[in-house]
Amino acid sequence: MKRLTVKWFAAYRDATGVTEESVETAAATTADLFAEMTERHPALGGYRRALVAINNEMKDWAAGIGDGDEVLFFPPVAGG
Amino acid sequence: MKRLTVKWFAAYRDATGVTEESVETAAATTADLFAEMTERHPALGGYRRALVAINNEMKDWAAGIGDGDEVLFFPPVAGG
Amino acid sequence: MQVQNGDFSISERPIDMAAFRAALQDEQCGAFVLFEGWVRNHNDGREVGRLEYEAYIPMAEPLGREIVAEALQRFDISRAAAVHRQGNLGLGEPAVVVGVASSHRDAAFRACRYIIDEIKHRVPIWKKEHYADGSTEWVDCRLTPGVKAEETAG
Amino acid sequence: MQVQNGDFSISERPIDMAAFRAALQDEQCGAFVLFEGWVRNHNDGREVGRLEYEAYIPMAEPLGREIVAEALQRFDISRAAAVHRQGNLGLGEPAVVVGVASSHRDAAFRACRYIIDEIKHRVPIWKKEHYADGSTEWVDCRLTPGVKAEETAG
Repeated sequence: MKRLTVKWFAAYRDATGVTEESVETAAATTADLFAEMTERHPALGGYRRALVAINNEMKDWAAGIGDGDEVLFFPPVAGG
Repeated sequence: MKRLTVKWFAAYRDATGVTEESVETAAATTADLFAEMTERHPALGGYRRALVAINNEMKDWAAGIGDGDEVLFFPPVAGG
Repeated sequence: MQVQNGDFSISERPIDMAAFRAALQDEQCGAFVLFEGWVRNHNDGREVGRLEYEAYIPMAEPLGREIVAEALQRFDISRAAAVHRQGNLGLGEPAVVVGVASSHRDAAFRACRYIIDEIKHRVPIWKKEHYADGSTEWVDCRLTPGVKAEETAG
Repeated sequence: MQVQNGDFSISERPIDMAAFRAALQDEQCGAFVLFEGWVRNHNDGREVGRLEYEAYIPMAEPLGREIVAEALQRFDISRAAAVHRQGNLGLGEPAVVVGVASSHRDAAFRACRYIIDEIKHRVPIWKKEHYADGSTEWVDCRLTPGVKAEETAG
């Protein structure tokens, strides 16, 4: 088990009701972690999965996660 | 013979030294008239032929010219 | 607001267009292209009253600067910069401005287009529409029928 | 300076950018593209000190309005206008501005590009460069070797 921090933004924050949370998980990848989080916060199921970053760097959904990481889940961006 | 007015702009005006002149000509088309004018103002020979208008309407170089017309010779345009 | 060639910044306050233009002025340049994204009063058939932008600045600013740097490298341009708002914006307000100065216009048009397209694609900024009827919605976030599984949340 | 949607005008005086923008403001529009042509300090390897524009207004203004009207018809845009200077301009001054507002950015970029390209092609405006060494030249007017006969003067 690893302990890491998950941060939620915009629509995800509204859906989960939290800005950040400390998570204990066995998930290996960003995709696994997002799936696990969707079980914890079923409201996430209504939203598209978009971008993920670890420690302020963009990653893909196969990226591994490690103990102490800060994982940022970004809803679809809509600047402009 | 027709009598018409020829107007010169920008580089052409500098080359001919006149803004407008009254011309008596047997030229049938705008191209003929420009050729005739180049004989009168040899300095025009150093410039590109570009656009021509009659009575404030753009024409091509095969357009016929009539008595009393105002023929405008435009050097290559360079707005912007 | 201080703006420099190559900048991308997130601004809490209305964009100072005079300062923005001044940063891109260049006597070597014959062409300047400016794009502005404005808050409009409707979207998808619903009447919009105002917008709220959220940006994750620790990543939005570096990613935006990366995009501007890419444009400066790929196109034959001399200067480029962009500013994006965050917070509450009223109708008609500029939410984003992108400016590019170059010797010739073709490169300026293409680079400006590149920068705004990439900003909309890659920079962590989100837009919440506040509708005339009082409801709100984060734009483009909800799962809609027909969206493929790998694009869905969860 | 009064500017309205669809306008093209030749201005003796510096372009009033605030009035120009105001004429194109539209709460239905999410995108605004502005092109400016600036007086630059060099051309064809020669140092330029200032420019002089001459326009034949009785045809330049109607032809310019025709171009703006074509853009409003061909592209999915809401507003467009342009102003071109005549007279003496110093380095860095805008010689022409073209602005387009639309719902979506693609149409605004394309229409703005269309208008400036057509202005440069079809509108009777000429540019005289005054060089640092005191000489002058009307731009692109001289016959150069290799130019085909039918493009030549006479």
